[in-house]
Amino acid sequence: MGQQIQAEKKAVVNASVFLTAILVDEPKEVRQGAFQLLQDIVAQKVTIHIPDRFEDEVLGGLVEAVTKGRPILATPTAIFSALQRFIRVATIHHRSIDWHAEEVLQAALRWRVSYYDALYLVVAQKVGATYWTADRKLLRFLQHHRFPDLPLMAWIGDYR
Amino acid sequence: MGHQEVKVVLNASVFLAAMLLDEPKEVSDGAMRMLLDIDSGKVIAHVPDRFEDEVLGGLVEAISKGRPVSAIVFATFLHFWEKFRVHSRNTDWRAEEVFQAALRWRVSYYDAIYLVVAQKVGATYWTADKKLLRFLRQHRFHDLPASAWIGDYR
Amino acid sequence: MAKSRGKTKADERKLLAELEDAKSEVTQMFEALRTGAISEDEFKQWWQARVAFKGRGFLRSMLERRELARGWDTKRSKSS
Amino acid sequence: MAKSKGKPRADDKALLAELDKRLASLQEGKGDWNEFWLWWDEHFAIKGKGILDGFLKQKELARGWDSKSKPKRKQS
Repeated sequence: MGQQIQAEKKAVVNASVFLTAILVDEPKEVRQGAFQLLQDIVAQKVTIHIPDRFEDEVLGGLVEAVTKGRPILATPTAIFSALQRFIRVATIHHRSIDWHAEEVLQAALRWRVSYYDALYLVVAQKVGATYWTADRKLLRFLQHHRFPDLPLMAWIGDYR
Repeated sequence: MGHQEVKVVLNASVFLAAMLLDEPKEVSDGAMRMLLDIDSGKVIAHVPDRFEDEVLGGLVEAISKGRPVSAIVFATFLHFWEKFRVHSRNTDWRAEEVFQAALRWRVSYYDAIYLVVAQKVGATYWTADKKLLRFLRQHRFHDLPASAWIGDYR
Repeated sequence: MAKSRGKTKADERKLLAELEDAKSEVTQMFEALRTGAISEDEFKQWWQARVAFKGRGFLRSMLERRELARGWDTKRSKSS
Repeated sequence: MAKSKGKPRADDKALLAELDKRLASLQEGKGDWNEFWLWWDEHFAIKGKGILDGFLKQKELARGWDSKSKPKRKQS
């Protein structure tokens, strides 16, 4: 199983994965997976695909994180610039060009997930990528229901 | 039929409030009045492109909770979507400026998208969120656009 | 329609077909109101019967989620 | 409450330049990733418990089902 995951060259990630990399108090296993993924992005071992909304999600999470927590040294703007180093090489999937609101809506109803979840899953399905997330509840739900047309999915803590 | 253009920015919760049967009457009435004014062209509604995601996301949520959402609801959304001036990411608003605005005004990134659009076009931001309005009024950030509670829409 | 958990492809196609009819109904009603063919009361009756749906607490939960994203808790008013 | 806000500080520039230098050498296969992440945490990380959980919780609420209990079988 782990090997299959390793062989996958395309990955779709959601904002939680990137946020994990800057949240020092999150569990080590989750961060380790996120770090490894970011390393592989730099080393070009993996190509990441993200919807255009990804950046908004990361920024939204960052605003939340600096309000609730405390940045150790860099300003929020610098933290985002640092994260952008890893986003820069991603393939961005644009609304109305690469994905359409209606198909995301249909997918969300079919898979019984939120519109937001469906957006990432639709992108992963389109490009044949594995969807990596820190959200174990979502994975548990989808693994339980086994909808036939879902893309591969995995928990970021399992990324090697 | 005034010739002066009245501009509003509304978020998904305002739009959905017009359709919800169990919400306080003043909220759904205000939202309804606004939709009718948008339809008749009395006011021009400006929304960020993300508005579509928010409304559809809200409808998915309603459906998954077992609410009776019919095709008419989607059709109503499409009817208005054509009337809105949609502000697109990277063209009309930028992630970076929304991020800075959110930090400056101490609101969420989501709130900031709508507030930034309102600021850019010189519109009033109408929301159902009293807590947000209270917070903004208390802090009086100097560069905020005008904002108001949808129940007060006349 | 309401019970759309685990929709099938056939359900989706049905929804899309319904959507076309629904679109013309909506256009017609707004048009009728604008031209004065129906009164605002009649329009509102149609809206209540056809468009509006039950969703107790729906707006509140939407707003609460937005509040969570702000990071400040208005109840405890953490103003620094 | 974070007071630093958005304005970039003068040392942010130097910090980002240092980041680029480190990433470039890692890309060339020089340097050690473990050391990099230690440095990363000292400079770009945010302290605070439960932030990720809060973020995921909002996403969960948008799903309409409660993953702790079984999805409600509601008759409409």
